[in-house]
Amino acid sequence: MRYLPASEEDIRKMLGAIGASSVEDLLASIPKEARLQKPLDLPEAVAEPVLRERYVTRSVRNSSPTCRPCFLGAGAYDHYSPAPIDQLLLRAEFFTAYTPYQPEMAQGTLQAIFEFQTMMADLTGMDVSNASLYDGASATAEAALMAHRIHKGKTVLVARSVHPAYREVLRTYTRRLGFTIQEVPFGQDGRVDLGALKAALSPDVCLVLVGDPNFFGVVEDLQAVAASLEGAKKPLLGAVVSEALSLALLEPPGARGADLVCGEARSFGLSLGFGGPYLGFITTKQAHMRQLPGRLCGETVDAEGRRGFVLTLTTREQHIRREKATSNICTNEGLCMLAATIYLASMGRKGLRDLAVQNLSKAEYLKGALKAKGITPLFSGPTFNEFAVKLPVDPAKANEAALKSDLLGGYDLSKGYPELAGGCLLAATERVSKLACDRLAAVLGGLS
Amino acid sequence: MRYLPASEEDIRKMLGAIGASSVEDLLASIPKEARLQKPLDLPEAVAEPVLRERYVTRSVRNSSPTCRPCFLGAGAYDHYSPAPIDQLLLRAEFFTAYTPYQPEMAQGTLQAIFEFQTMMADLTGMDVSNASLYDGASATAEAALMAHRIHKGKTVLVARSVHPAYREVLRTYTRRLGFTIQEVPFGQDGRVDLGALKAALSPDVCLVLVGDPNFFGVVEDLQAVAASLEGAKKPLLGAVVSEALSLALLEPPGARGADLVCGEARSFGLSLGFGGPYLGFITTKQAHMRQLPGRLCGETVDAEGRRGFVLTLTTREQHIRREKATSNICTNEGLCMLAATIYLASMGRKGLRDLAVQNLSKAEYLKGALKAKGITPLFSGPTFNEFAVKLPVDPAKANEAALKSDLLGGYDLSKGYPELAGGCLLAATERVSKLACDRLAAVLGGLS
Amino acid sequence: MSRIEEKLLFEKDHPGRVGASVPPCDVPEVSPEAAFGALARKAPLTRLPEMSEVDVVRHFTRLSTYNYAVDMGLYPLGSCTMKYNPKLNEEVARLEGIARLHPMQPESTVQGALELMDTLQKALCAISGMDACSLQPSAGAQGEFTGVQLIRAYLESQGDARKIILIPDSAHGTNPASAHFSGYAVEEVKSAADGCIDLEALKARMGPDVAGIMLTVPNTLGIFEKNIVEICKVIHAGGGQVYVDGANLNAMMGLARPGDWGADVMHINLHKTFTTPHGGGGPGAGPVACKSHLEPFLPRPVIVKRDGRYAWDCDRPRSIGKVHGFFGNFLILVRALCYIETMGGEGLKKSSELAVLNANYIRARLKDDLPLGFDGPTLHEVVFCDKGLPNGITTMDLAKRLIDYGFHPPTVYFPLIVHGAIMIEPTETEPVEELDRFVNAVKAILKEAAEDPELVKSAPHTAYRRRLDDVAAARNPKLTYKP
Amino acid sequence: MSRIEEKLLFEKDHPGRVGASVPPCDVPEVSPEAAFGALARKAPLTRLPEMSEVDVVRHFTRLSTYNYAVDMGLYPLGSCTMKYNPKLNEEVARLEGIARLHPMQPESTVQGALELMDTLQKALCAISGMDACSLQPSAGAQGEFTGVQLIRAYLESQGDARKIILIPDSAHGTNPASAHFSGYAVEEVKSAADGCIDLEALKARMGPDVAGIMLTVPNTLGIFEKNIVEICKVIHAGGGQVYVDGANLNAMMGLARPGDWGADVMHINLHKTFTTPHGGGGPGAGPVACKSHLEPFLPRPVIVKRDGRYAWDCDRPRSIGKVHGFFGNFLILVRALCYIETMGGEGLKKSSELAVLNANYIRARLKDDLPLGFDGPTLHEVVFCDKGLPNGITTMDLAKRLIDYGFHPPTVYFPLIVHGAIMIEPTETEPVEELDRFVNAVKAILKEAAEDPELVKSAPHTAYRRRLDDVAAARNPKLTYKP
Ligand SMILES: Cc1ncc(COP(=O)(O)O)c(C=O)c1O
Ligand SMILES: Cc1ncc(COP(=O)(O)O)c(C=O)c1O
Repeated sequence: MRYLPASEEDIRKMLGAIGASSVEDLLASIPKEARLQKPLDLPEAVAEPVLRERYVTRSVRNSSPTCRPCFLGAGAYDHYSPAPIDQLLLRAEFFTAYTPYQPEMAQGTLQAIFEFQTMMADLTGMDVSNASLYDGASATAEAALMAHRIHKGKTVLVARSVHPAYREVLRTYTRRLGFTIQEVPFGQDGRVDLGALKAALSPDVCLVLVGDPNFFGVVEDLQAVAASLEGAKKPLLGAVVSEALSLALLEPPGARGADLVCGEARSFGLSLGFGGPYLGFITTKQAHMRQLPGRLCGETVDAEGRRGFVLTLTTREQHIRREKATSNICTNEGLCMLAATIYLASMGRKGLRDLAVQNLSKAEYLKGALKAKGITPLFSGPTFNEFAVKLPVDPAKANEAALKSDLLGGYDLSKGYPELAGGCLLAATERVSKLACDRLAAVLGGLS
Repeated sequence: MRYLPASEEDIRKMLGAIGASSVEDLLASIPKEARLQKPLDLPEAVAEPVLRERYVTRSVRNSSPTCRPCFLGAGAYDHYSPAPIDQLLLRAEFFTAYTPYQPEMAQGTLQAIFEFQTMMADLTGMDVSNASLYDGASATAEAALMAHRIHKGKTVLVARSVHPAYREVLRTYTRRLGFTIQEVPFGQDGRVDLGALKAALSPDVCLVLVGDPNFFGVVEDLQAVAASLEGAKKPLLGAVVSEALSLALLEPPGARGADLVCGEARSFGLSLGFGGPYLGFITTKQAHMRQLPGRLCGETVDAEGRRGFVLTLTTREQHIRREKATSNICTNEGLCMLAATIYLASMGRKGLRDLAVQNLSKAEYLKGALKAKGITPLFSGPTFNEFAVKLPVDPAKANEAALKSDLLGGYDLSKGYPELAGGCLLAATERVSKLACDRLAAVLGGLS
Repeated sequence: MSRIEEKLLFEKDHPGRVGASVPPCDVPEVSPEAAFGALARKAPLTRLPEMSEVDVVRHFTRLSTYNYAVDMGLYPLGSCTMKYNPKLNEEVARLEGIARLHPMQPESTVQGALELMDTLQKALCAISGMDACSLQPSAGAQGEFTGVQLIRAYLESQGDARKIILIPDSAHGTNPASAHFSGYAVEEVKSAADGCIDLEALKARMGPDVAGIMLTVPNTLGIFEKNIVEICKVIHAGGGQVYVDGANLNAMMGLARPGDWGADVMHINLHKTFTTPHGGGGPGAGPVACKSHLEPFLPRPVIVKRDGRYAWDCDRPRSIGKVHGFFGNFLILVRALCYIETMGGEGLKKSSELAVLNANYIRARLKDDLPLGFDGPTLHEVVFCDKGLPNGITTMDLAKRLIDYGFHPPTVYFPLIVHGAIMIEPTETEPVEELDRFVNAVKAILKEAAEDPELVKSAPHTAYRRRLDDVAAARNPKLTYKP
Repeated sequence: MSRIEEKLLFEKDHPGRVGASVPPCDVPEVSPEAAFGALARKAPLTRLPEMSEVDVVRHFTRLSTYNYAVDMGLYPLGSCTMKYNPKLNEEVARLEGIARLHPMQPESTVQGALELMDTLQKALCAISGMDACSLQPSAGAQGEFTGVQLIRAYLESQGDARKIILIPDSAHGTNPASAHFSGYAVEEVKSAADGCIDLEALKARMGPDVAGIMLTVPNTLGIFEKNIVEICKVIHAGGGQVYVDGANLNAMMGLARPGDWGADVMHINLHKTFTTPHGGGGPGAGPVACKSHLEPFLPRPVIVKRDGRYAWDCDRPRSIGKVHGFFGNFLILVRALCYIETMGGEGLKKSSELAVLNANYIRARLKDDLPLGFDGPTLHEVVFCDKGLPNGITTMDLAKRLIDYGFHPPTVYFPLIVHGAIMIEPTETEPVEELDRFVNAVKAILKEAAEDPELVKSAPHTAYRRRLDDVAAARNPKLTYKP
């Protein structure tokens, strides 16, 4: 077996050095009653050439957005990942290393983390960032736990317009911890209903979570939300970003009253990957640094006084603080973080902005094309690269029709929002052409 | 433009340092009448995401053996390349370096060449190997030039059963040099006709070239060929190997009377690549070492006495000897050589033999399956993984039928051998299944 | 040809350079000001550098040369199972129809992906002896959290609101943290002198307040929990549930299965046992496998097969809910399945046997040089302690000096119950020569420690950086670049 | 963390290990003895090592760390155009329907590949100002050979059997070698004091025995052949043909075209001007472009379009024949086209302008430190000489010391007409900071040469190996491993 270097001869020699007569001897500490007495119920080993063909077969049984323009967003946006990224990720020095526990032989990884933290803090208008969390959903949940540590309250107000899956993970993470998760409805404009929000406030509210843009693609007026929170025992305001590219065009949440930003940075150079691995993150103000979950990289010097980087503030973490840690996370999304760092360095401030403008423009074009066919937005608030519309037929049916025209249609809003039956969420990134938008408008406009 | 780092500001500063007022100034040495006065007639720059899609489109307009079992050989055999090879080739340290002119910073490349030379010499039963030539065809031509330098004669006898393209390149390379290239016919067994060979011998014959296996897949009796060459001014015997995998199962040409082996080692880990880049080589006996074309790597020591490697015997080469060099080659097939080295190290002596046995077995199975349908071999000589048959219909027609059944049929022998009209060359490697062989036999057996 | 000192991206920011190409826009351009009014960005993006593609490629290529990695040699981090990451996995995970699927595509367009996930779930059940599996957790810790949630949901569904989880003192920090975030109080169980759990003490402690136990088997000393079957019985008899931390599954594939012992739920680290790359810290995947009584509570959605077609079932009223935004780290799952299919059942068993052999070989070759943390027989890893290191040399010094010898150091100072722990897990993918090279390096360092202690204390000497000052970093944290 | 000393494969041979998997055989096994009788292999394969996959991966990963490469920094090998190799090219060259085509597949199944080749041919014609193109030659030298063959075939078809090719003394060694292997006698043309050809001398020499001239433009000094148009006229008037060695095309894309000057044929190094990777020595591609009078002689087959479909035309009775077993280095051609399509015409022009700017920047910054080989204005490269190096320091010493500063040295001792030539071609893909870093290194070394010459003479000090003994290697050649 090509992954197992030990030859029969090696095994014999090693057993000799150990003083054992067989490998079975070495397993004697496993009590008989705990031993498996039969072979594993798994197929036989498959040779490499045959197995590769099997995956090609599996692959062609799927249909990727390469062949079909993709109007699906809903937390996963079809962006292009420049070619250098994957080839750099595959450098064995990055790819087959682990968490930089020994900083002297992991400065490559550490410097990249430091760069990532710096860029994410800058993009979100915050002071500090962690080195990644699993994904946008768990980052949102971790933000709640973090806010509780800071504020002590146990109620979280979450806008109903936050990504449904994020809200669900938030509930899973907090359900057994005595938290109250209360949803705040949205208005006609798709934005959080400020009246309802104010009404829901209490001294126990540690965090208010608002999507930015929210699940409907609508950009919230964070400043107004922040203003409505003023008062004693003011909760933290958390902006949930599931389309990180929007950060290029929006005044950063940190400058609009948010105390923390949590979310998903997959748009920065990662493939759609059927949902994972993605790239969760939290950024926040300096004051809350020590309550951040996840790894942090900090600058220091070596014995010769040269700049270097280490994992720092590790007393927040489970391996030191155990049950009192700020999170249980250990393995994070290191390589995804590296991809995002390479992506952001490649795009630069101008490239990222140009790309974001293009996303905005495509979505506005699609909006217009649909309007011309009588299909209008569900909400009046401004949107970035995604928006909700009301379809004349069941969105599932509409998607079938789109698929027949080789288009991946939108997200059926009734799945998360029964009150929005007939609503459909459509995203338009730089990868859908004008022609594809026109084709989609024709398909959807022709239904009834 | 992402490949051009100079910003407008850089350009201004650099011009300042140079003391020029514009880039145009720097071009002043190109006389006006030599300057191009209009834009290049080329399409505009294409953005990366768009261009990648264009290549996907080009790619799907072809149909690769991934989806269609391939019975085509004719000098290019469909073998599997284990996954580590390409990922190691892509290591920038190998991929983006050049010829190891500065050995102290190219020991990686040099050690690999030394390993390649050693393995090729071993496989062919020779003492020395060069570090690659362009491909099997040009290696065959270079072998003729080399034999002439050794023997002084100017006539080359080449078996008509040597790959037609190799023979053509041989002619191209020697046509203007006063060589006589004379073909030696094949017999009923597909082997070189020894009587005709003996009849063609003369003191001017510097080289006899025999395919091993030859273009019809037939294994020659090199020893008998060698025996027939005995006598005064004995020519060199060169074995032309276009399916290097056969070396694993055949007594090496060096042990069967050959003085040199030239050919193609693409089967060792390179992709089919629509014909290139491939991997030419020549191996020979120690005595002829200084007449080898191409780069050679030799062992030496560094200033501290440690083993190291350098390009050596460079006085054979064009950059030193100019028109008196053993060849004009400069850039060779370095990365292909590295792929072959990794491949051979991965397969090992047992793996390579097992694979070769499997190739032999598949081809013999296909022979049997065709015989059962009344399709018989053209020649009686033993074959490795390829053999010629007589088809009941025009092979081009037969291939169309095969294609309809999603099979890539064989090579129409009438293309190179008008005398073999109706003949078809079929290869069977480890990548065609028994089922595919049966399907091909059914298709071909069903024609008339 | 020393390593090139590469500055930070922000120090390389070079306005006017472009590192990627944005396609021309084929629709009318909309300005952010027009779209967003006052919400449009005014703040400059100070820290997004402008660089050309070659600048970017060189930056990260140079950074990479400061790292050590499995592809360069032994990386014996105990508890991390730093196996070789097969290259085939990388090829298949990059196929267009695998890498580029949108998670919300219609089921009809992702049948290959769903079949793949279903096949992996079944394989993990076969390996663990469990009945059902969820692929959602993104790593081991999230798997633990998910598993403990299953226990809690199950117990609560039985009307049983126990509040305590028992965890041995040798456990990894994620265990108490995961139990804590599930709302449980953690009670530490002291290890006995043989490194195992004291069965009698456990029996005495088990009671109606205990929801269950989290056990790592073999434990973090590499010792198989000798009374595991009995322990399961004791916990079950007391009304609790047994969680197994599968981080050390590499010791026992095909040899022993938690499901057979009576364990109720476990997580499996695909980035350890199943060769998916560690990626400088992740991403991994931590699927959870459980017995059928816990299945109704698994994260939703789950894969079902209806009329020969795969589908997502979201209608899972007793589910603990989602733990991932979508379905888990799919591209990691692909790699793990590719590995399992490469190995087959026999191959996996052989892997575990050889992992045990390799660890015991190191143990045998070093046991006269370094004292063991605990004496008993060990499986896939071995833990030494710092007792007897001469001249004030610490475990950390030894670790840093190993860097000079071209090795990644072992895990150090964990498990906490071993003084100055040196925890070595070679894995089965290490050839014996590499183990010998490592053993000889340790022996050479111990000699240096006796004869030239300063050399060891001031290590590393040949890395890109000398020893880095953690204390200064934590005292005055600089987490982002400031010029 | 110094570099790990990796042995030779043969020293790592470990019988019983397996590094690749051969699928099980689904047909009856045939033994070689049964098939081949006495011809079956009896000799053992002594030098095919048995290693596991991890052994192989580590072996070559470790070897790679001994190399320097473009992705790590400036690689200013003059005449080699060591540009950045775009990563996109690598992605597209690996698409299944591009990388895995059999060269003999029916034309109907390779339309995409043929379209691609046709598009590249047209692009190269546009860039060179020529009428036709063959993609067969595998590298520059084979392109030269092909081009000279075209000239010879053409002249012979006119009944004109001239025997001499003129080649300047500054030419690359491949030029005389290629002319020689085309059966021509080579006559060297001395360069004038300005580095160019002496037009009057050429006029005097041109005669009915001269088949043509091979010129590199700009020449290997980086100097544009100022009388090129006149030279073409002189040669043509004398009945000869003009060959242009396109190795230096990177100086003039979109700026000047050999076809416009009157040149008849040229080769183009795709691995130089068109960014295909150098791969540690190759593979490259050296397409030949020519005027229409030479087209009938191009290597066969040629691509034609019939009824909207691409096809191979083999019926080319006047062709010089094939120079490649199939159609050329297709996967290199793919990369080159991808680059051309990325850049567009304007982008290519800009590239050449910046290549010239970069070279002139280095020239300006070093001209007070190192004397120029020739004084005239230069384009994309600059050649210094060793005059005035202090304390017996040679060009080679300077080169080796640059290694310690983290650079690949320039081309040295070529062109032959410059004493101790130091030939620097930075290319346009180098950022100015990298040029500055290089210039500063050269200045620092010159200072060392004056103050501490031994340091320079004994360089390199920090590479994987100290200076290697070429002489010993050649005196007693060891070309294969012997234990
Ligand atoms: C014993 C043990 N349990 C749990 C974990 C946590 O796994 P992960 O890092 O995948 O979250 C680890 C990680 O090192 C471990 O060693
Ligand atoms: C001026 C010149 N001509 C020709 C060649 C030969 O090209 P190739 O190495 O591609 O055969 C070179 C290669 O360095 C060169 O510099």
